Amino acid sequence: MPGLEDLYREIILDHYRTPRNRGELPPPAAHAVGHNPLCGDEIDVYLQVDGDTITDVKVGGQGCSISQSSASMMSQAVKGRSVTEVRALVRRFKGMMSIEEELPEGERAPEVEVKLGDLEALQGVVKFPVRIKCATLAWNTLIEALAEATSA
Amino acid sequence: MPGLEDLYREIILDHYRTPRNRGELPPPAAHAVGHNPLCGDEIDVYLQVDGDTITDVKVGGQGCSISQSSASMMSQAVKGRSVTEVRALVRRFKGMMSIEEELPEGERAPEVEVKLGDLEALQGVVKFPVRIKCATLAWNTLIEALAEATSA
Amino acid sequence: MTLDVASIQAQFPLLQRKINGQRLVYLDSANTSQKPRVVIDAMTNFMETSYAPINRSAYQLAAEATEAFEHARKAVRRFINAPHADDVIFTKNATEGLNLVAYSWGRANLRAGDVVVLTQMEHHANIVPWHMLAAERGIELRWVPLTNDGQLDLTNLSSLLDGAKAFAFTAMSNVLGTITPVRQLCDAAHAAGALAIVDACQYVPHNVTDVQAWDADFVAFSSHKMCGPSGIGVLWGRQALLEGMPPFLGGGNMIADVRMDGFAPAELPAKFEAGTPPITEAIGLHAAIDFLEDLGMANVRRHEMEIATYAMDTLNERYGDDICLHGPTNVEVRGATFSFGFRNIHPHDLSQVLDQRNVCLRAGHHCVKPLMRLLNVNATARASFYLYNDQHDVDALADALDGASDIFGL
Amino acid sequence: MTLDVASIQAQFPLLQRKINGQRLVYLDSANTSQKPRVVIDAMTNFMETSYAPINRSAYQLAAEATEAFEHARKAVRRFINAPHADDVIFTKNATEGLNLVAYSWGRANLRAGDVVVLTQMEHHANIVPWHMLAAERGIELRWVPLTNDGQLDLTNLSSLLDGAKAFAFTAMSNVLGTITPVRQLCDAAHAAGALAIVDACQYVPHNVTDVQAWDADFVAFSSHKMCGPSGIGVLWGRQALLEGMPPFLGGGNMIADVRMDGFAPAELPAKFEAGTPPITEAIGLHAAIDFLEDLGMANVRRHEMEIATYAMDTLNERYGDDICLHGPTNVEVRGATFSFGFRNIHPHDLSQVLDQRNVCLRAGHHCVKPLMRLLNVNATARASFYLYNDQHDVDALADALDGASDIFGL
Ligand SMILES: Cc1ncc(COP(=O)(O)O)c(C=O)c1O
Ligand SMILES: Cc1ncc(COP(=O)(O)O)c(C=O)c1O
Repeated sequence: MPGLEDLYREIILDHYRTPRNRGELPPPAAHAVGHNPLCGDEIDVYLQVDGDTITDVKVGGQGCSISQSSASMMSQAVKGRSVTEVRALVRRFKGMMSIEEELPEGERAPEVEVKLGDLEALQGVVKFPVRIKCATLAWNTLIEALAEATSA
Repeated sequence: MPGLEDLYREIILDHYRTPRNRGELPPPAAHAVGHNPLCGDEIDVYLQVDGDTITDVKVGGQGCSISQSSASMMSQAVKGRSVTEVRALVRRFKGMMSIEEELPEGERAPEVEVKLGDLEALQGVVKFPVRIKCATLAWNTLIEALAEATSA
Repeated sequence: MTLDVASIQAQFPLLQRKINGQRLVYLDSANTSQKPRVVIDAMTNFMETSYAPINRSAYQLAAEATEAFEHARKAVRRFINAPHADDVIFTKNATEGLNLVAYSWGRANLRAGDVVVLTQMEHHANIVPWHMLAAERGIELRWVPLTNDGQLDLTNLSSLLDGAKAFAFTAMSNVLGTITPVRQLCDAAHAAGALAIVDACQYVPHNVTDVQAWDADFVAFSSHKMCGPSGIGVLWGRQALLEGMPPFLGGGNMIADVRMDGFAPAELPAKFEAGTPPITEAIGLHAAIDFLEDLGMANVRRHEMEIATYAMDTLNERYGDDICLHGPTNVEVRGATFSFGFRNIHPHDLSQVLDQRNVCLRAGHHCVKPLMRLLNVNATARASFYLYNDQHDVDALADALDGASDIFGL
Repeated sequence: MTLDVASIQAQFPLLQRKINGQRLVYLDSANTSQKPRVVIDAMTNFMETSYAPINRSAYQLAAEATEAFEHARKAVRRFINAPHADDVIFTKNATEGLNLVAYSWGRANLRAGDVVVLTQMEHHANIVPWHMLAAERGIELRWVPLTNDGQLDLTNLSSLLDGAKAFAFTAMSNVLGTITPVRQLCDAAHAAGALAIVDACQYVPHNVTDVQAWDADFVAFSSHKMCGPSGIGVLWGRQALLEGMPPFLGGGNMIADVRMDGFAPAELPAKFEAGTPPITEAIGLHAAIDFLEDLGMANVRRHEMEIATYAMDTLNERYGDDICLHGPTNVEVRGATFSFGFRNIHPHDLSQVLDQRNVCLRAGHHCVKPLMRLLNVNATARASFYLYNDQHDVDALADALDGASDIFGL
């Protein structure tokens, strides 16, 4: 069994103690809520998309250190990025969590270079399969908010 | 495991090959149908009750040697008997099959002397628990027919 | 023979049992199959070292158990070539699977006058749920008739399917042994705009199963007939359908959220798996699938065609008109399950006498009473052969039949 | 202590497991319990020597298996002091039992505007089936509130029950550990003309159960929480009620007759046991009941009161305000299940850190989200003690909590 130091890296605990971009955005910002049915955690993602750019993002809700720090780092990583870049980032992050994203028949993922940066600290989570859902909660909620923002 | 000779006594096979009181009785005779859900056997019992006496009985349907011979012997045993005697007979027969009849709260079985006669040949069935349902099928159907006859 | 039956038998502890010094001739696998050592050991071992809650707790032991449970689901997916593991729902048996479809899909989609088509060889598990819906909703049931040799008579299939919402049929009859043309039936259902619901209870244990090649919409089967434990079954469904359906049983695990004023269901497969699942049983089913895959399902099928051929030849040769074997004679369209009548001896008596020689077979209506009425019998005797049976077992049956005549003096 | 825990532990193979050289401290029995050797052996032995179909075939092996299965039913009857064995229905788990009541009794008896009363400490298994009925039928749900120390607040019970058709409540909360006054609640239900439906999932494993002394109408519980196997549960019901109810799942075994135009259900218990039942699992449950009866359920209860007292004393002494134990403090009205908060550490993180010391407990909403909202938390950590736990396990938990603070630097 891997040690806890693989999971609770300093940077993760830092984001947990001091979450970035916490708060809400008023409409017309997109908003989605994600539940982790396993542990009851909830995350709110608010997304302001102007043209192709995510100009602002806020995170609400509560959860464990992994889900909260993942949400916090996610908010930093997507702010100011283009929608295409963010989608690529989601794929990369999920890949790191060893989740294969299924693409609609025939479609291929566009080749966009994105760096995970701080988010790499979360790769220890993959050794604790139960916590993968904690780490991906914010990201799944992000996808929903993105869908809302781009469909409007 | 008990031998088959305990089950297939000569008298049983005789009733199976040459069933007594086969046929139907027209209304107003009482009529009940019994199913053995296990094997699909069906038995029809027709009962003519005049006053307190079972003046006629007929048996229809089809089934295995045990259910058919039990029905045949049952028909012989109840014909001409009083309803009270027949109820006692049912209890004795079920007792032989090690089935405890449940009486309504507070009620006691009336003490009526009845002999099983030929029916004793069926006691070997008790060693083959699966066949008990075959042996009692006709009797359960008799009770239903009796209920119909005495409620009218 | 294709399979090395002696070595297979040696892997089934129960088949080693002797009663009155005689070996057991188990010919009731269409009812329920025996369990190989590897399945029993997998369950024992799991309970001794790895048993823990599924999907609920975060500690290592529970994470391992959850992973083992989900591996079982993946093994099922692979075994029936389902597109996604999440569409494999663990039920308690095939019956629950078919009821789930009738309750959840049926109640959400069927109204008075809607038509569901069944066949005249369906098991009660694929009849009664529809009867219940008919009584409750006033749907109409239509029945595909049978040919004289016990196959589906498809002459009027398209008019039967005309306007139907669902076609629910067995992939193999548990009485006649008939294997139905599943792909063709699914295509016909779809051409009529109906869903294809396949009762694969008697098929999956004996054949290579490919739900995508079938193009089926729902497929139900039970673990206990395929060398796996009792207490678990599978319903596979097309993802879009499962996602569109309301939940069936409500409770833990199947929810995303519960409030005092309502609830939101979880994603697949949890949505249809309320409460604590059959945990140890899933581990056992996985072991059974591994066991079957090691033998190779194509080999199992070939073996059973050999046994079926040998059984028909032997019984017909020895008993001619005294024996009446129901179902098709062509082994291409039948499995090794034989219902039969023998010299007017009631099946119940027959089975009793055969049991005296340790030949175990079922006598009764086999949960297909409508078909029994068609065959104009109350009951049949049924010998069903599986991967651990061989010619000796056929011979033992044939020998034991001899003895049956004596006692009834026929 | 009342029980000789060392010798009991020795009978549970999994509890012998060492991870990283440390023994396992299993505190998740309210989720699912571990299995003693006798249960594992009974199942193994049955599969090796006696496995056969139930209720369907006539040969000796099948007759023996059927008898063993029915003996298990009789053991359950005795264990809960039910009046008749035939009213003991084997389900797949407690969840199915509660759904059976909601689907069969509920759909036959409840109309728009009818009232069902629940409590605010119900498990999702005793909420969601009623939510589904509420959405489908427009019945009204009312909720018995809780007192500050996590007991039922019965102040307004009779007005809540006024006009109600059913009162469905837990005999013991899986989160708070609260034991409810079941007899009093049944009486109150009956006085209002309502049925009393008892979720006894957390009660039967830990206490002497007497459904007649309760005067309950329905009682549901699961084998896997009482040292028995997964894949089987029990619904007991009052005979007259069960007899009056329509069937739930349709299929084999539950019918007296099936025709192409309808069916007639079988007698109890078969009527509610469609399809092949959990055969081996019933044998395992029987062994679990024998095991529990040997220990004596009154002793189990006494032992758990001792453990509960010791746990409250130890944790409060060592951690004071840093730990928040939910539920009653009086061991007369609680079992040995404790939900708690610790120093603002999220339960999920807490459980992860405790797991590092092999202390296995559950973190989450425990399938009682409405109660979580009341407690104003998303999740709690929960330590649940059973007959194989003793003071050392309490101490191990307390020690491990120490380590949790370090990592989060709190
Ligand atoms: C109080 C209570 N009711 C019902 C259930 C449901 O039991 P199961 O999951 O075995 O169906 C549980 C256990 O999870 C429980 O604790
Ligand atoms: C064709 C068929 N369908 C359905 C079933 C029901 O399976 P189970 O009893 O395992 O639910 C059976 C077995 O009895 C069967 O043979």
